[in-house]
Amino acid sequence: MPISGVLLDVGINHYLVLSALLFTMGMIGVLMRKNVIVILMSIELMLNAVNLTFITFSTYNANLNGQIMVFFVMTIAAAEAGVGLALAVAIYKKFKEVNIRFFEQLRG
Amino acid sequence: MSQLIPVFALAGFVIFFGILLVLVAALFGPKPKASKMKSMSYECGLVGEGQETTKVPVKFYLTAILFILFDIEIIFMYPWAIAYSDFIEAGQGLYIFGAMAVFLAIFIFGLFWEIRSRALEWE
Amino acid sequence: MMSAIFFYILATLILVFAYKTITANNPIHCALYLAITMINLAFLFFGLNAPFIGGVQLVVYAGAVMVLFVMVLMLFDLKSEIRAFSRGLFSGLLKIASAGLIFGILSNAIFKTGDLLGLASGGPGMPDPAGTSRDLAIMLFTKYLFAFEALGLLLLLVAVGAVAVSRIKGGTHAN
Amino acid sequence: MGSDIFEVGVNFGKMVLIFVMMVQIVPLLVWVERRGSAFIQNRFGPNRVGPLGLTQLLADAVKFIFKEDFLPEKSHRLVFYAAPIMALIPAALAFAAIPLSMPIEITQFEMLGSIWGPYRFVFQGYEIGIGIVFVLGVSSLAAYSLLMAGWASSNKYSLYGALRASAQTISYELALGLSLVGILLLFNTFNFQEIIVLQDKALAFSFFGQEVSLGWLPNWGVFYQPLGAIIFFAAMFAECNRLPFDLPEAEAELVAGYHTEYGGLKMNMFYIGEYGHMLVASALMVTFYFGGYSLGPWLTEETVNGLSQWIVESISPTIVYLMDIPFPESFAAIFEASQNKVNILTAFVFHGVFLGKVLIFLWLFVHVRWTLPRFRYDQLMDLGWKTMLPWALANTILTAIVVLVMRMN
Amino acid sequence: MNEKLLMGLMILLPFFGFLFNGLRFRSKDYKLAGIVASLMSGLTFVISLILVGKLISLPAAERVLSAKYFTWMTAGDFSVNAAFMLDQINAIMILVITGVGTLIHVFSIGYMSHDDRPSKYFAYLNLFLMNMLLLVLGDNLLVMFVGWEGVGLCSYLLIGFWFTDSEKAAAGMKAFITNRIGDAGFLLGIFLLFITLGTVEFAELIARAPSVPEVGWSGPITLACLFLFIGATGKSAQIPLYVWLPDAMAGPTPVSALIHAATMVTAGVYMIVRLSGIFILAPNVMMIIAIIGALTALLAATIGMTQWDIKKILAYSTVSQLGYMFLGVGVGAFMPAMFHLMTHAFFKALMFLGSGSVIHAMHEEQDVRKMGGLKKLMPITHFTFAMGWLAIIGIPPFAGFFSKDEILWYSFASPKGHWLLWVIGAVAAGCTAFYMTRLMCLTFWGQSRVPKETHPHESPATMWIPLAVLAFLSVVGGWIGIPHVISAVLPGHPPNVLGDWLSPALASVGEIHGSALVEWALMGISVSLAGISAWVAYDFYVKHPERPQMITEKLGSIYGVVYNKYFIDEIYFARIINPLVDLSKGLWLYIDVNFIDRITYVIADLVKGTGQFLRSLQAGNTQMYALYISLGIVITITYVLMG
Repeated sequence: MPISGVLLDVGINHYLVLSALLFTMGMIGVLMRKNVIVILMSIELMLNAVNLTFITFSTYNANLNGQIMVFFVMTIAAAEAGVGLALAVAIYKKFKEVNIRFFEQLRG
Repeated sequence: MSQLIPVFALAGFVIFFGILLVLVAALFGPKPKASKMKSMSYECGLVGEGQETTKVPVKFYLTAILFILFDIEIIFMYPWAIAYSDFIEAGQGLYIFGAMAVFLAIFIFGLFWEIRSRALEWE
Repeated sequence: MMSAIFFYILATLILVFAYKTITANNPIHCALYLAITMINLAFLFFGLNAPFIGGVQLVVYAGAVMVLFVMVLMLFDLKSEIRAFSRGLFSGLLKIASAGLIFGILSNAIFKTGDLLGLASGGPGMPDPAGTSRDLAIMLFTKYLFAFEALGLLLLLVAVGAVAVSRIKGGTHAN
Repeated sequence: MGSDIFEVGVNFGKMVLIFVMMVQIVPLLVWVERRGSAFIQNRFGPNRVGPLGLTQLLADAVKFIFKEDFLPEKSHRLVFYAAPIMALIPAALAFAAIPLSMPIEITQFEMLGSIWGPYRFVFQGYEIGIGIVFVLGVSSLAAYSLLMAGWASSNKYSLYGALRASAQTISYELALGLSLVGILLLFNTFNFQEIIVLQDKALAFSFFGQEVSLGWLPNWGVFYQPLGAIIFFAAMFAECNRLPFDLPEAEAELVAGYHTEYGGLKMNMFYIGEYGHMLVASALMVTFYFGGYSLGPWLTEETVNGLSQWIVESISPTIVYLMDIPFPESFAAIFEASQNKVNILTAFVFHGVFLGKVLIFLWLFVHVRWTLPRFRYDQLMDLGWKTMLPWALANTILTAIVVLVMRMN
Repeated sequence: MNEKLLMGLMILLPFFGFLFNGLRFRSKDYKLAGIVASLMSGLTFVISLILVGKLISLPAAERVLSAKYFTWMTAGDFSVNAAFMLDQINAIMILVITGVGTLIHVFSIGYMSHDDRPSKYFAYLNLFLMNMLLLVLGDNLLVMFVGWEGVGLCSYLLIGFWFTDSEKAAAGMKAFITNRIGDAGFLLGIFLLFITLGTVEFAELIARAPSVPEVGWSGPITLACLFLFIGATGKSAQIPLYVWLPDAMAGPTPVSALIHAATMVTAGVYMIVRLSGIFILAPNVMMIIAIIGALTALLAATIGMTQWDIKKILAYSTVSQLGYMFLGVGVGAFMPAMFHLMTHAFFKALMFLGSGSVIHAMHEEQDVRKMGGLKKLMPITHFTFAMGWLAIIGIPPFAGFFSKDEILWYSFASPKGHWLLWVIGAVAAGCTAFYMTRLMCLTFWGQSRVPKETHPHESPATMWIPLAVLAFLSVVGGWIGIPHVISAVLPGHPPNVLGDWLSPALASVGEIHGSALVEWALMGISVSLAGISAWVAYDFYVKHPERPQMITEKLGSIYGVVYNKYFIDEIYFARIINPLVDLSKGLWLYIDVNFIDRITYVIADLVKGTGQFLRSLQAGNTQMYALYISLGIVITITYVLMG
């Protein structure tokens, strides 16, 4: 018996508000945390919020485009995490800390 | 209703069971007085040297990054594999094969580049 | 009824752990909380009739990306941060205010338009969730083929870039 | 979970039973492991407590409960306690998604004065449409317990063990995931049940328009995917951190790896997780490549059904006759011969088949452990990235080409 | 293969060569660089052969191959396509460009073998080839303009190739700036044509132009043609903008051969021929063109008689020959102009390469007074150079004779011609014969004045094979355009292949009035004039080397004026550049310092103050940046929602 009609009867607005809350939390994390890696995690949180919105609309509109977008967003997020962490490691090697303010010293 | 709930229920049950076990161990276990030597990190009975935690090679994290990237590429193959026969039946077998062939070519190039650049070497 | 309860349980878990993620002092705790958030979101995706995406969320996010985060944090051997947040009282307030404004705008948009779409309660939903992963695949390889190949290339570039960046001379590669 | 109290109850009980089964396989396997190693190494092994030393494990379990609950200095308390609990989850969730036997159809029946049914119970914790992705996703969570344990212990050997273990796990996950693409190409579904049903036939395929049929062999995945099966099996060894891939606990280098600082029941929980993982591995191996609970032409459903029918019809009256207890009227139905009982019995017979296959693989795990030496760490990683991953790729491409050629027009 | 692909390849192959050599420009491997560049060039030659073959196979009336790639830009009703077209006119051009270009590439392998940066050189050469083809193939004025600018750039880069020598760098800059003046005129011409006719496509332009009413000197077509002609004087070194070309000889000699003799400088001629259908509508401009062409021919020829630098002599000769071509187009002799363009490409490239061979042999010595008697030491160079010499002074049956005489005949007999134009042309031809013979005498014949420490030697095969090919072409190249009068008396009556080929694509000025007798007479006069001056030169510089000295002393001031190139550069300096500089200085010292600077200081202080404040906002704090972004989003969305 496949999954069907599982959590749909709460209505679309619940999901959207949840997503907005998640997004805001991620944003606060990005804006306020000191640690670069935590900031990266907050970005992932924001991306997840967006994913949730995509999936919600995709489901309620019976349209698969949203799910594919989520698939792509996940890929990009993973790529971004890879590069971001590589940079964080480089920063750490130089300063022995991963505070965001060390990025001020990166001057081309 | 749904089959999601059992998954959730099982997860809850397992967590409950785990907490139970930990509690049981905490309740029934003897609690002798802790001594300094005993609560030190275990290093085969010798007195610990250096820091408790240690720097580990960057290699691990590089492996993890490469894993993520390849993992996603593999995940992309799953829907492809699922729809493969549908495409073949619709007479588009070569199209779907070619689509993945390009992707796989990139994948293989990446893999061999990593191997050649010695990013995967462990001493 | 049941589904509402379930939704609220999941939503509470998600929000609580998301909150912990952005406030915990120890970055490793942050990462672990975020992992739990991701797993719960995966379940929410299952509930939203997107089982394949939920599975991918588990494999990619919870299973790979967050493991990477945790690994890197352990690699750094960071102590708990005494001050987890950036300096500046005024700018801090401004930041919270701007986040609040964004949330206000978003919720305003949601409540204004959600009903207009006629989707506020219930809705058509997915016709046949069992078939979705197959339909998804067919769509991915027809309409989105170019994006798919481009992503393959992107991943290759990231791999090359990560290796290159990690070659930067530094201290910890000693052993 | 169900539409009425009976279905909910049965489903929940079923789930608990499956979990308990997973937990209980641990002492059994430990016993097999110890006796087996003794057998291979020409010694006795545990043989004092109970027949063949079987109750040794019970004694051990009791002993574990009364061990000291030790918490090392400088450790992170919350994570330290959460790690063993985390170790249980992946294996349990994954195992519950694998079908252990065929679904049971229950027709309407009367009990406690009301009519129940009809029902269809799947012989597994829950059925998920995208079973394979779900199982992969859940088992990829296993890395967390290792990392958490290793880090929370504040012990450098633990941390090394954890990092090694998780690096190894994720490295082999690639080969594992890729080897499954072959299976997906063949069966075109994520659903375990459908995969098993597709394998429950005589071996037959079309070859350039020619129908080839080998009626005496079952339609198992291993006949189509020998290379994939080998890669999957080897990767599974690494995923479970079993010899010859048990580097995380290489005693000579790392004491006991990530659970160095754990003792008593908490360490036992890691063991449960690990053996649970082995169980899942064997079950997946059986499901993907060896027909799951089915035996194809060797033991068809009709045969078993007929057998069950005979047993039920001949035994039920005997029981009623022998017991001769004045049951309340409402319970009488339990002992009457009915199609439901036949179905249940059939399912359990196939469950026995499944268990038999799984046990063979579990024995293989044990046998290999006491046969092969351990790899060096660089060899291990080289094998994963430079040998198995390319071979799995080759297998995928080959399968795709063959499927394309065979299924075209 | 379709023509779209082929024409695209013609552009892309040299571009690939440019990339290949340009990306490894530090390499000293001149063989690899040269072989790749020559290969690309040779492949384009093969492609142009194929294309011309396709063109020939079409019926004469519709010999056009066109290829549209994409819409380049659209703005309102203005729309330009990136499109190519090939017809009879540019078929000749692409053959000449790629053919001569390939030979010069091959020659360069030997010539540049001792250079520091051969890869860079070949990269520029290929880039030039690409731009030249773009110029020639473009089916509208804008694509042509891209090529036009591109060849200017390459010319600049190659003149200043040895930029460490400040004089050479300055020569490059002079060429560039002079060209800019012309290009400004060209652009104005394009704008005017577009405003008047609403299109920039050649075919459309020519089709629509006749419908525009034309009034005397101030009609739009006349003005446009005038502007276009200014552009042509810049690129093709005509009065008054010819001054850059002699200085451009600072570049490597093969470059002089390719760019400043055979191809780029003829772009102006090509452009006018391409737009002949429009120029024909502006008779006044035609007259100006003819006069300027004739004057340039004479002026440059007289300067050429007095120069001592072998390359300078050839440069003035080029200017003079270009003058002939403009004289030709000015009197409506479009076919002869194209004909002369082609033959000139052969013999002038040959002579430049020959001079390059001599310079190479003389260890970078360019002064003819230090040469002489090289005939024995460099027999092949001498022989091929002599072919070029005979061709340029117009001795039948060499190539130059037919084309030059055809132009002279038109200048006399065409409805737009005038006997005075013919006289100037004939005198210039005489001068040409004089200075060319003088060059031959001083370089190859007579006594050797070579300094003892230099040991001239014959050049390697990569250098003399192109010479031989070009010499062959200089001899036979004229035979495809034999005029009627001559072919009438020749056995078999060879047809005027070129004339028949070109005539459908060109505008006509009407019937030429004049009898065969007059034509024969004029021909005889000009040939004998050339012969006499050649003999005089031989007499002066070989038989009696002391005589030139005497004559120069006798002529005194006139000789000085000519020797100093009529003081044109000095006049430019005194009358144009210096007043401009003075004016600028005045503006700077009074208006700028006292007035404009004040304003800017105030503004600057304001900006500085603001910057002081804004600087604190972007101290590199990434999170603050994120905050600004989010605030920006808030404001934008609020604005959108409210608005």
